[in-house]
Amino acid sequence: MKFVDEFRDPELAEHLLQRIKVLLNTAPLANRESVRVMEVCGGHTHTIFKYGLDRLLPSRLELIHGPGCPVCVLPRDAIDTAIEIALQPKVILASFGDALRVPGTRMSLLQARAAGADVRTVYSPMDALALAKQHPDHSVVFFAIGFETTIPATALTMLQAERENVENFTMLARHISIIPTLKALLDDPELENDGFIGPGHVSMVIGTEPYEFVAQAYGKPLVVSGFEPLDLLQSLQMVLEQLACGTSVIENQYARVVRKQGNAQAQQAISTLFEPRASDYWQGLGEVAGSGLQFRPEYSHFDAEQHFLCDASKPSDIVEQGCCDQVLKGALQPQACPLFGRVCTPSQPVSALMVSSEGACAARYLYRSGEHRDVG
Amino acid sequence: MKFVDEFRDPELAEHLLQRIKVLLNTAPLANRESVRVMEVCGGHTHTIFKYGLDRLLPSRLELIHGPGCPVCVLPRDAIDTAIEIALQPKVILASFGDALRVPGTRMSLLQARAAGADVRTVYSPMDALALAKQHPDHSVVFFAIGFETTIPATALTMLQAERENVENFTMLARHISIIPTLKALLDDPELENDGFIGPGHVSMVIGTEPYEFVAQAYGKPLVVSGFEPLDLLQSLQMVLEQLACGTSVIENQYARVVRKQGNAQAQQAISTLFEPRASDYWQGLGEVAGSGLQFRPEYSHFDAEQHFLCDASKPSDIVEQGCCDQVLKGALQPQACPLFGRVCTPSQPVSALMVSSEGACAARYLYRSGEHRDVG
Amino acid sequence: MCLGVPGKIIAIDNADLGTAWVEISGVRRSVSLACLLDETTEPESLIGQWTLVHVGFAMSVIDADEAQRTLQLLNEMKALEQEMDGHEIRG
Amino acid sequence: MCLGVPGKIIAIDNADLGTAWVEISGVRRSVSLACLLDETTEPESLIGQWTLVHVGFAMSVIDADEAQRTLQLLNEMKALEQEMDGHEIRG
Amino acid sequence: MSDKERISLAQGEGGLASSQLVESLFLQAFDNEHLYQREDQARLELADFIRQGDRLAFTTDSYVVDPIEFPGGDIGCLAVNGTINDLAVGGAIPRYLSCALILEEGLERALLERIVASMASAAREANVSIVTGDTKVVPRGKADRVFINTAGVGVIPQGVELAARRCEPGDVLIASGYLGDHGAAVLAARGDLALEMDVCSDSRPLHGLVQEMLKVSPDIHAIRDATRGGVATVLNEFAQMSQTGIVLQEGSLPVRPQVRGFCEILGLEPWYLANEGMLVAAVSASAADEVLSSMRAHPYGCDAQVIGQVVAELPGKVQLQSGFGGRRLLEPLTGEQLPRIC
Amino acid sequence: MSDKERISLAQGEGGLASSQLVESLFLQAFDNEHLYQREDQARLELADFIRQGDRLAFTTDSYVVDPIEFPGGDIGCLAVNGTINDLAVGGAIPRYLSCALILEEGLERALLERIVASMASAAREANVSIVTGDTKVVPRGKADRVFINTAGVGVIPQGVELAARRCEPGDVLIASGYLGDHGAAVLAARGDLALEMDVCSDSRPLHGLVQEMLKVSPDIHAIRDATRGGVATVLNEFAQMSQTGIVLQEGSLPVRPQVRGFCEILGLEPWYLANEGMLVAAVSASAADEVLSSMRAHPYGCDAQVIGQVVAELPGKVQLQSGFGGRRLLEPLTGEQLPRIC
Ligand code: SF4
Ligand code: SF4
Ligand SMILES: [Mg+2]
Ligand SMILES: [Mg+2]
Ligand SMILES: [Mg+2]
Ligand SMILES: [Mg+2]
Ligand SMILES: [Mg+2]
Ligand SMILES: [Mg+2]
Ligand SMILES: [Mg+2]
Ligand SMILES: [Mg+2]
Ligand SMILES: [Mg+2]
Ligand SMILES: [Mg+2]
Repeated sequence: MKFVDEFRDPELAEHLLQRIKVLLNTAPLANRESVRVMEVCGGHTHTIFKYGLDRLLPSRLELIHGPGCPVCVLPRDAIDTAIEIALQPKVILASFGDALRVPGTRMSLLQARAAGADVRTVYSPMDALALAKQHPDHSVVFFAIGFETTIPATALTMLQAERENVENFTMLARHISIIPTLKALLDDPELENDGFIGPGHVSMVIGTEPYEFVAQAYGKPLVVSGFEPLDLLQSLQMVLEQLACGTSVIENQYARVVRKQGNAQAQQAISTLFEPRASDYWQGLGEVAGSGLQFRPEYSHFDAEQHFLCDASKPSDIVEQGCCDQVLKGALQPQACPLFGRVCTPSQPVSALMVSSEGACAARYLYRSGEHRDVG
Repeated sequence: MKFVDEFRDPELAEHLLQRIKVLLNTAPLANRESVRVMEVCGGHTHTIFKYGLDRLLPSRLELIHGPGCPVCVLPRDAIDTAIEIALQPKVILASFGDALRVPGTRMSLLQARAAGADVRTVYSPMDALALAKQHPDHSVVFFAIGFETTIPATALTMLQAERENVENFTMLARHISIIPTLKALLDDPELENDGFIGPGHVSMVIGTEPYEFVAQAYGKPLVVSGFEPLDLLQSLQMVLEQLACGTSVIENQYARVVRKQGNAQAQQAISTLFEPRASDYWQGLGEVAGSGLQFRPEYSHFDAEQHFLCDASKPSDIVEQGCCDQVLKGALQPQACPLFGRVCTPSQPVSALMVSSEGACAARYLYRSGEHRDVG
Repeated sequence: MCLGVPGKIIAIDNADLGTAWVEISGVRRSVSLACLLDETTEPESLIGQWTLVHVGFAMSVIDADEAQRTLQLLNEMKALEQEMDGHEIRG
Repeated sequence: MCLGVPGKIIAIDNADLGTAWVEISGVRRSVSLACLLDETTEPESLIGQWTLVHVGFAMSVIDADEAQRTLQLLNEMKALEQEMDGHEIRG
Repeated sequence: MSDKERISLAQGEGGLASSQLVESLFLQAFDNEHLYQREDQARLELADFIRQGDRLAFTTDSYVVDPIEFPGGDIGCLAVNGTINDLAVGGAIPRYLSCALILEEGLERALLERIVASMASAAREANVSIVTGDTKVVPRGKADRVFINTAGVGVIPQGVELAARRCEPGDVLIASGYLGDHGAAVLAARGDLALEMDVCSDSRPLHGLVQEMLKVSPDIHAIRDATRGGVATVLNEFAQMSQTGIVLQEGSLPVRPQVRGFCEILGLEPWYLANEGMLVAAVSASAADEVLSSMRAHPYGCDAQVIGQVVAELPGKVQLQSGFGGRRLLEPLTGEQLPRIC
Repeated sequence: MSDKERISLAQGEGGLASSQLVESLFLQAFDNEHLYQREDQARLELADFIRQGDRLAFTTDSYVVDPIEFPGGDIGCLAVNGTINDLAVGGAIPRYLSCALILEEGLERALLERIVASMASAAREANVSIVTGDTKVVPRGKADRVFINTAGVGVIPQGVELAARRCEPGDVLIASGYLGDHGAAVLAARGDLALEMDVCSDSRPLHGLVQEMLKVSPDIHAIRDATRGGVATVLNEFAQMSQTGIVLQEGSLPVRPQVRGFCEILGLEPWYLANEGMLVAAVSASAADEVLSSMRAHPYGCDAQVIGQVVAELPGKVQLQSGFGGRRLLEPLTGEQLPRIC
């Protein structure tokens, strides 16, 4: 596959690994017990485990798996709301497959489907719109999640529905913005990292400029990276080069896809439909100011929550059991959570980090579990 | 079973058969080539074949199977209309099982169900009303057929729906009245019979008085009869006694169930809801003045045809293939129809007479077919 | 279609709806009494009576005396016939 | 979730809806071009281009030159390293 | 909606959830060495079969009964006994069954557990092992809770030759029990007729009874279990395959009062109602008494009755003789009468 | 709505309409003496089995694939080949199948005829007979058009002992063809992903191939067909039952470009996709070359590849070695990935 296979070349990887080792053994890094780099995006976490990069990289380079998996930060009450809507008669809830196994307070969407809710998996929000056109006597609700990579698709689909006058189509939107999330993370005293691998596909939409504050205000290097193993290794090398030189700037390893200014049409679509909300609660992250999006008033008829009058003031009496918040911030490795592999497994996840193969816990469990646990 | 087994006693039957033979051999009947008695009601036809009475009775007593099977006289367009309604989305058509195999112009209700219509079999119209209450988001239509035996049940169910404010319940009514039908039959020059066995359960509702014209204006004896073999044999004997004496009066063999005045509440229910229509077309009978019923204007909201705006003016371009009309009038025995047992069988009926086991053709086929045809 | 079956009214089901339990050879079904009730008839008074059931409605109270009369007539006829047969044989 | 796959735009599907057929390793799907089109870009001009596909949308035109540059850098690094290795071994 | 544990699509995908279901439910319940092997097929010693007879009997039935649980049984025992009986009426000693489930997503696990327990207990009673299986789960709305298929293998002892075509004029027809109990019980349990009655399905295995019958008369001509279509349909098969006529005496057909009442109300006839533990045998007149006694001595044949004879007249046809001498034909079941009875 | 002939409930009632369906469709299509007997069970000579081996293999699978017809096959050939393959991978020579259909009322008869013809032709190709069957019809909306169950019996030749638990360190793992063709073809054919691709299901019978393999090396340790859950799941079964480790080389796993593209788009992995005519064998290193050659000489094994080895490390686990040396675990399929693939 073009633009894929070239970036999976084992020989080049070998040389990048050599270079990374050299850098780690070069002053000033040589003296440090460990160097900690956070990959923000779950896609990167997935690549790391899928290609076994974690076992190939020197152990002194500690990879911290960040919050950039929109499924992993979905709060339980978002799932509850989705289920509440899906269980209503004549409602079809369309969702990306990833969200179906995320536990709500009582059950997941998969379990709700087994209990009678009409839940469909779609590959694209456009496929959800097609469902609405196929089922004019049903109300079709698209469960819209994702970072800026995905928000334009949501917004453009909604605008398409508007153009086509599809009236039985709404969205339950739980999108999350990367920049406020990153800011909150940087402000968290628990976070201890030396630099960042920046999210390639989010950046394809927002560009690289919005990250400047990471380097300027927090003094940490950030390299926007592609998703193939060579991309990731090269980006790690680039972060280490900066750390070795003592610089901190925003770099773009993924120039074949990411432009400095991002994608104007995509940004336009987002801002036409959505505006930031004051604050939102995310699983593992807690309240993050400005991280969530809401429909602009002129598009509120698209809002499934308004349409189905969900009780938004539900008390959140959830006692979180695991260490998800610490794992998300890199304060703990997944396997250090006492629930990992015992109570919490991909088939019975306690929390979303164990659901998506981009979640740190699931990735670790799926690709390296043999090292930790007995087989059930 | 009380009130059943006593009337199936073989010894008494034997004596009745003897008496019938004696009567047939007594002047003035002894001289006649055959004596023809029509049982009006399909229930009697069924009893005759089920108990093999046709083989036990002297062959000179010819039984003519009359039109009193409401399924057998259902016109094809009534089935078409029922199918048209049943195929609409969110409609459940509830029907007595007997009507499901009656062929319409293109298919039967069973075939329509296979093609996607929601058709349910019910034992009672009350069960159809229960369906409407169970499925508030569907429109439930009861396919109301039957003579006066059944019309009170239809009417009382509708009045119950009215009391309970069940708004998703209507009826496609194709009821037929016995008296106009009997009159039309008596006026038909093709009819050649000497007397009648009167319908026991219709009479339970309307009483015996409405039959007086049969004796007075047409000079034919009529004996209202129960449905057990002894009932029927005794009624035949009573008809023959009259013929032997040259009298013609209305008698009631079924006094344990039928009162002279009939059932006032049942009559009241019928006339509250329904009024006679000018004329109706029935399968095998043709147009019969005053035979059909329509909803009184104040109850027209119960009328499924109005509700579903069925096109009542459909051209009736049906070419009837068999001899159903002649069989219904007793001009032909079922097995004399050229389609009988070859083209027309209970599993592939050409017409309703071959559907219900009360239809002369089906009864004959099911209970005596071995004598006529090869097995398919 | 005009199928009717004799059953015994054994208990009131729903007095408001005017329904009662009828037993037919060991099978029970709730049927409407609407055709049997008028101003002067209490539902309870029907318990123990036999009725003719058609499509879920009790359509008529069965008159046991009339049933008896019919059967008696038949039996008398049989007796008479046997007597006559006897005469014939003997005669 | 942020999964993106490179594919080649091979034909316009529906010009009014702004959709095109993209081929990804022998698999075809119709995707929206909405993020690639502006006043100055005709859909047809995109045929033959490679794009990054995410949830049914073409999100970015892939810059083959940049891809080449990235790989070249890596190859140069490899060459440099081998040269240095050579020095070390020889030295 | 409740939090009851429900069957998910994953449990039919062949992966982890599937094997967990197999391990936590089927292995335990069906409990035999063949199943524990967890291979794609059970492996059964042919030498072991040869000891019991000279032919392998092989049969299959799917069960789609509605409701799943009914007085006297459930779809599980039905699926075991029904297939055992299709082996038994060939004279075979049933040995091994397969069990293939099609489950609707969302099925309550507790219900599945009851059904599986019922299968296991029926298999134990009949001394057969369920040695191979399969589970599929389809999305909600694509099936009706549970469908079960069982296939069965058994061994036919040498010399036994039960076949419908062997019926001959003079043979006596014996029914092993009451007609229509299963059909009436299931239809009444379905509830849409709003009929209440105390009658239980007769679901039970008949191979023990058949072997007893063969013991006293190895030359019995034909045996069939009267399931869908009832006794009338089985006897039509006898008549057609042997080109003989059959005459039944209405008065000697054993029918429970409730089943008769049920039929009167609905205008049905009990000889078309299904049984699931009742057989009809055609036996030469000389052996009839002995066979009948052997049946009555068996718990599953204690209500056995002679119900009719095989005759030469009207070959291929079944006639019913009523109490006062009238005869009429009993055709095989025509059209849909009672769907989803097994 | 059309006037096309459709399946009715009556055709599953066991009466006249049922036997007409059997006579007009199944007897003709499956055409064998056992079926013509029209008894409740097929009767198969044990002497005939004994000539071919010493053990009877017995297996069952239900098929609920959606769509019913797809590139390269349909539910009918799948139902025949799938059950044949579950016999074949035990080393058995498949002999007889049962066929039990659950039909949804309203199914087009023409579709049923195509499916039955497809079953008949698959059975002919594989030289097996469909000797017993059953048909149920459920009301519209209570099933999804057609579900098929087949059970199968075959004979395992003396000395053959294929078992997952026999895998041992040093064994070479061979796949007989491309991974995931069936799964990708069916998923794409379903249409809801709106993906178009040219790939066909690999549905085909594997007993011929297995017998060729056994000819050159009767002591092959284990063979399984990689169906639901794919190669990854089969190899996990090998690893767990034999308590060995397994290492696969990603680069040597045969995957068609389209199937790879399909997986990249959807974030799937081809080793979890189903095949329906591909097996994985564990062969001692010394026999591997010969077995591989024998496979490549067979039309259904011409794309065979060595894909990995059995090792002692990490018993019970399957590892995938990527091109640049990183290893990671391949767990058995977790959760629902691809429902109704067979
Ligand atoms: S193992 Fe489970 S509970 Fe623990 S951190 Fe991971 S997702 Fe949370
Ligand atoms: S056999 Fe058929 S066509 Fe002929 S009269 Fe009877 S119902 Fe009509
Ligand atoms: Mg819903
Ligand atoms: Mg409808
Ligand atoms: Mg069978
Ligand atoms: Mg059976
Ligand atoms: Mg049977
Ligand atoms: Mg299986
Ligand atoms: Mg199997
Ligand atoms: Mg299989
Ligand atoms: Mg297999
Ligand atoms: Mg069967």
